Amino acid sequence: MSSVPLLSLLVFVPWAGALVLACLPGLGRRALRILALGFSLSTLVLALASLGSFDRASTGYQFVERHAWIPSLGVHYHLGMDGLSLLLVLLTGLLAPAGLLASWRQERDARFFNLLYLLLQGAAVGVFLALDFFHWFIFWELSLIPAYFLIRLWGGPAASRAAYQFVIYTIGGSAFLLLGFAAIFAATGALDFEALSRMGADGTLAAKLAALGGWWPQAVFLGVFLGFAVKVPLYPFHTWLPLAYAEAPTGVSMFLTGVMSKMGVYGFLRILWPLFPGPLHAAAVPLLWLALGGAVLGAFAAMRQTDLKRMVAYSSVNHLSYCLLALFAVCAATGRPHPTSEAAAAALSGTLLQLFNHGLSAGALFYCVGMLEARSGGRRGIGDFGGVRTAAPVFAGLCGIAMFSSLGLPGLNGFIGEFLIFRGVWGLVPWAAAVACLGLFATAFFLLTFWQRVFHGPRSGAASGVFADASRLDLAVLLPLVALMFLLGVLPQLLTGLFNPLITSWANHMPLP
Amino acid sequence: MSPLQLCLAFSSLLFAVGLTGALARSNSILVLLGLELMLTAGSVNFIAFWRFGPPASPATGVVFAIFAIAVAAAETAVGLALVIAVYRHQRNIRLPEANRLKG
Amino acid sequence: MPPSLETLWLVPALPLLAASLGALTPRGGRRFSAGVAIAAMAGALLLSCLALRAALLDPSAHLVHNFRWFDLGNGAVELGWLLDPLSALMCVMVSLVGLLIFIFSLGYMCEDENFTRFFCFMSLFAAAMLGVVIANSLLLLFISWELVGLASYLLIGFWFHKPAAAAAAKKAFITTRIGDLGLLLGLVWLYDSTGSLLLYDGGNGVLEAGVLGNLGTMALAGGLAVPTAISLLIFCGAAGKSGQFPLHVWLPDAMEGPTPVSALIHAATMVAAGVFLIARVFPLISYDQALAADPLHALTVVAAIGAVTALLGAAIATAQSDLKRVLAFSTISQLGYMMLALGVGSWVAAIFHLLTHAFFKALLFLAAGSVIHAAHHEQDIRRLGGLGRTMRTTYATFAVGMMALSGVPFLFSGFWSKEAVLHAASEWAVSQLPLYAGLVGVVLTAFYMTRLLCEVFWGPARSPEAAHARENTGVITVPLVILAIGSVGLGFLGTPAWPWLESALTGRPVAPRSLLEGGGLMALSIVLVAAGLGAGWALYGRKVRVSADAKDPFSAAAPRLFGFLGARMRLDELYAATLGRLNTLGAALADFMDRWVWGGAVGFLALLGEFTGSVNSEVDESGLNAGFNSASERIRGAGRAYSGAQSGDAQGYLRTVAVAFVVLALLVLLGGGR
Amino acid sequence: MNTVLVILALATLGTAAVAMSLRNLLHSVLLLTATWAGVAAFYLWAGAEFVAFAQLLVYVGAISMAVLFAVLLTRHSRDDVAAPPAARSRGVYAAAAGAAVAGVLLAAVSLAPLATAPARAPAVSVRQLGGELMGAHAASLLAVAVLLTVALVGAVVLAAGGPPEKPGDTP
Repeated sequence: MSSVPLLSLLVFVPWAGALVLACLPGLGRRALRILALGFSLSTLVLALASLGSFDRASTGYQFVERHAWIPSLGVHYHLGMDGLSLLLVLLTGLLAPAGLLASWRQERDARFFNLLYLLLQGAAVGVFLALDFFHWFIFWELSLIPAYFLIRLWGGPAASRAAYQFVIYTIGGSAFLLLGFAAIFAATGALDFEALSRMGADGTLAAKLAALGGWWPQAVFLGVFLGFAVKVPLYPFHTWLPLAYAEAPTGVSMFLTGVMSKMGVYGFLRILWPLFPGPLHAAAVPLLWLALGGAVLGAFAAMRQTDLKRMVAYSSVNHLSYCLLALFAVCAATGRPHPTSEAAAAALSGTLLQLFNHGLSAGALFYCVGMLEARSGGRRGIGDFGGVRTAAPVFAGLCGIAMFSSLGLPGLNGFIGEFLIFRGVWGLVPWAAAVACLGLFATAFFLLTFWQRVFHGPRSGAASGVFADASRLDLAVLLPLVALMFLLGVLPQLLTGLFNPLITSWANHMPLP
Repeated sequence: MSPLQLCLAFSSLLFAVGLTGALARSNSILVLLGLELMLTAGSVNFIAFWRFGPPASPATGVVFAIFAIAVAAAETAVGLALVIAVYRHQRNIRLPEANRLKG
Repeated sequence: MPPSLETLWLVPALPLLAASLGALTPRGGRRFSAGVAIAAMAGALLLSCLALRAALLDPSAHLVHNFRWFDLGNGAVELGWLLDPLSALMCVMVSLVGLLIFIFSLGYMCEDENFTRFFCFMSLFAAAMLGVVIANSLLLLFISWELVGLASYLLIGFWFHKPAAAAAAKKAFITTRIGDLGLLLGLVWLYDSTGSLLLYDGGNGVLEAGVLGNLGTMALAGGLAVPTAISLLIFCGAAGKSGQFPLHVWLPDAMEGPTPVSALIHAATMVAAGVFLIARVFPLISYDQALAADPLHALTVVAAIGAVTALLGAAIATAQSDLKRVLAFSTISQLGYMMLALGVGSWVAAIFHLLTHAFFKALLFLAAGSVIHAAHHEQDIRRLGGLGRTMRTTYATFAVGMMALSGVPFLFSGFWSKEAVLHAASEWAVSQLPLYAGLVGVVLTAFYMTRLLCEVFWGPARSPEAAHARENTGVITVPLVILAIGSVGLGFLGTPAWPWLESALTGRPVAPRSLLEGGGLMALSIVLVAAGLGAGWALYGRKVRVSADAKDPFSAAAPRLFGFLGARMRLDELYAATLGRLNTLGAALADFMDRWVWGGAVGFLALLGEFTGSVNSEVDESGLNAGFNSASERIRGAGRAYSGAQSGDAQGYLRTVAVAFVVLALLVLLGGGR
Repeated sequence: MNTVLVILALATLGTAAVAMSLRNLLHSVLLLTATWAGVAAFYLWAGAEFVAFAQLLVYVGAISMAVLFAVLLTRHSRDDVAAPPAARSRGVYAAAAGAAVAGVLLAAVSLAPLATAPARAPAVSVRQLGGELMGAHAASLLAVAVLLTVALVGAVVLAAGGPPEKPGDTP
């Protein structure tokens, strides 16, 4: 497989699809959709192909493609894939087609919609594979533009404000990121993540930044941190998320919550942590409180929401804050004597599992809310439904499984990630794990309230009239996700096998400050 | 005063007369004629230098004089044609009135 | 590897298979799903009996089979199952009681349209409960534990179109979830401290002496020894699931579910899971007893909570008017007894009481179910009455169950198991308070069971439904009879004269105690039972109330107390006032923070942006542009002036050329001519 | 030798000056033809017979005739005679400019250290001239030929033009 430029294909096939769509204006709506779906599925097919020949034991990058691009700046077109990237590319491969299927009934201007969607997907895969800041940042910013238009043109009533806030907020963040990396480039002359993380590990990066003098090193760290914190989102920087996810069309919000938020965490794991172990260790405690804020207050805020989509959006904030909690706990424990590496390995593998599993469950939940919305003529308030389980038992069953997976019920995929995160965080920072339990309780509370208000009780509101059960399309989207939830719940080895050597190496020699 | 200097003096004066004529008269045709005089002064110069130039000098001066005469002829033809065209529009050929080409 | 250990994993797997098949069968496949469920339970029962026989061959051995689930860091997460007398006995109890209840449900649920889904969920529950019982890894135990919680959620909310049932299901899940969080933290702490969650793993299992040893030596965490803290956290989970004092509020509401559900889950098995868990990890929990430095021992807390719950449950049960609520509070009280037995150090007494209680409480619930089924879902005992004459079998089996529960001496199992608990309480060194609580409980239990018997079966039928209630078919009454036999027979396993059960469970031969030695306590308890029965008969038996709204003798005697107990000591309102409001406050705070604090900050930044934007454009307009415009104006003026030179006068041009020529020539001549 | 030159020069210059100042156009054109003849005589004096005859042929023959035609074609502009006041100041300026240019040129000629060549009259035969024309200057000869034809055609097009539009509209 090494002869075929697999990674470049992974990134550019969706874009090729977008190009093809652009050149075929006369295409019928149905053919257009099937074509778009084909291109979107290409990511999954290629990811599985790369999975086939992926060497599970090695911790380095594989299928590396490295060509000189701008010699004067020392910029290379450098793609590589390790356990983390493979996991997230697989997730993108799964969620992107699901998102497309979710917007199968998109009447308005389907061609442009699919075109933007494929652009977004290509950019997302690019972010996960690029290893040189230059074109990594291109993919990072490029994913915003289609997202903006997708929300703005096909979103709900307050779509324009939501899209505007979403893009300005994120671009604001990545502006700081860019400044940070400009300073890094000025100080070190290197833009390649591998080189930078080696420098980060042996302290030369910190030394070189310190050479800039004054408060520069902190400013650079803050800049890069802010860029990723906005994207994840970390607690105080999350106010754009509920509005953006609620107003986005179903397919897009599935992609946003499934893949885009993972870019932030990927950034933390791939770039911020290896490059700035020292500052992260120093700032660990306040960061832990932020992550806890996200987990606990995010869940409590969800209780308060009447709009179901905002509620699911808040649950995304909650779940992702757990990933960050685990990472910050590892950072807090950096440099402690050996025994913590076992807990760190658990925390990190919990984070990666949570990333993947949250993608599935949040995607399914958003789809279910989309189905409720479709059947109630656009209404998605928690009070607008009642007794849906009587009206649509199959749909209720699938949504129930997705909800319990998101709740972290053992036997489904959500539990493994959360258990490992708690196991890791308790080993490293016990008080943080105790506080995080509040988040678990609150998640259970608001999800069950959602389930009880919408599905249980006598049939009322939108469910009183004709309320179609899950159609074949809905099943086509939800069944694979639910099947994966059960499969990964029982056999997490399928995922941990991919990245275990990687996180063990991370945990064993946690980058010491 | 050597004969060369005399010839040159003659051509200069001829040139000055042509110039004065061109500037003084308001009739286009006379302006053209003034130009003709100035051109002829040029040819005189050629022949003067040829005549009093270094010995066995090639006949370029003469050749140039011939060409100068030919060009002058062509120039006069075109000039007169222009005058007639202007006359057709203006009904008179006073040069100061033919000033539509201005900024 | 003895065959039965090899096939032990089949015990939970069969019901799980039945559950998944049930889930896939359409609504019409009633016979299929019921058949598969019952077959699976029968299979599980058979395998459990084989496992029990194998376990009893060598009672002290813990036969273990561990396997690697997924690899994590340098090691791997391992799960496993365990065969020893305790787990085998529990398997037999769960599958036997489960089988009987499944058969009962055939009749009870026959006219419900979600019949298939009912059996699917019941099989799921049975699978999860058996999973808890055989788990050798605390992680596998926790997974099955949560699935038991899920099954109870689904089954309580089985008639989900009833808002009360939906709310009760949510309340049950949330309350048990709170307890489970404590259990999770305990597990995580244990995992972190010992590096493994396996109970028995050839020496370095959590419950084995080596690991416990270094656990004990760890530094005190917040004033508590590490094993104590972990045990208390694990006890939180047990308290949540077994409805102990602070977290018992969900159990009475759980009666919203169908009666077989109440019988199986909220009487026999699920609520017993908490007691089983403490019994399972008893070596860990009782280890801190040996730690001198430990100010507070976990078992003391367990005993205290158990005593309080026993008293509280019994007291409230005396004033309940709903048939199933009385039995629910009675279950809470009996579970208090089991926790009390564990607290005072005798887990064998607790398990013995658990086994006997499973049988007679299941019997009482099924009898109540039969009554409700016959009386067209009338559950209010004030409107029942006079069923003794019309439903003879149910009346007889209910009476057996009542006497077993009250602890009528010698013949009934309840007496022996309660006597074992009281005997253990009396030998407790720390304090005699649990013993006194137990004894008071005995009186109250006898009192409210007699009240129940008289109100439901004696006197006139007080409502039309009660009037034409007829005895149910065999499919309902046969399980009642079997359970009645069990309620009687099971007592003889653990009498002091022949303590078979204790030797089987602990593996050590136990010397039989003569009846006389503990005789004083036994005599006292017999007197108390008689007193309770007498009081009950006096108030309710002598003149049974004639009409539904006749005043209850107890409320006539002490109206305020009766009201207070009837309202379940207003604990629900207290919780709602404190936790409920705290919850909504937290939600409001979070939402407020999002909308105003963070949203406000973003708004302020946006405002700042706009302000700088407007300032910028202002400066631009007046400052830069103005300057730029005037400069361009001047240039345009100059341009216009020059264009005047293009006057169209040919001679003017010539004149200019001539003058220019002259000037240049002069320059050349006078200037650098040389 | 010089006296012939001076006489020739003075005659030519005189006729030119008078031609330029005459009121009547016809008279000035005719006088000018005399000027051209004077210049041809100068060429003869200088020894360049071919140029002299060319001068005579072209200027006296062709150009003056063409000018005469032009003057006749634009006959009826009677008002040309009465010199408008502006002409008075125009003449003064013109004279001043002419005098200035003459002064400068004469100064330059007199000051320039021109080597006076020996009084030998270099002769050039027509055969030599033809060789020159057809040899070194063949390209320029051709260019002049093209120029003449183009000028001829252009003149015809300009002069012929179409039917006379109304006076005063833009061409």
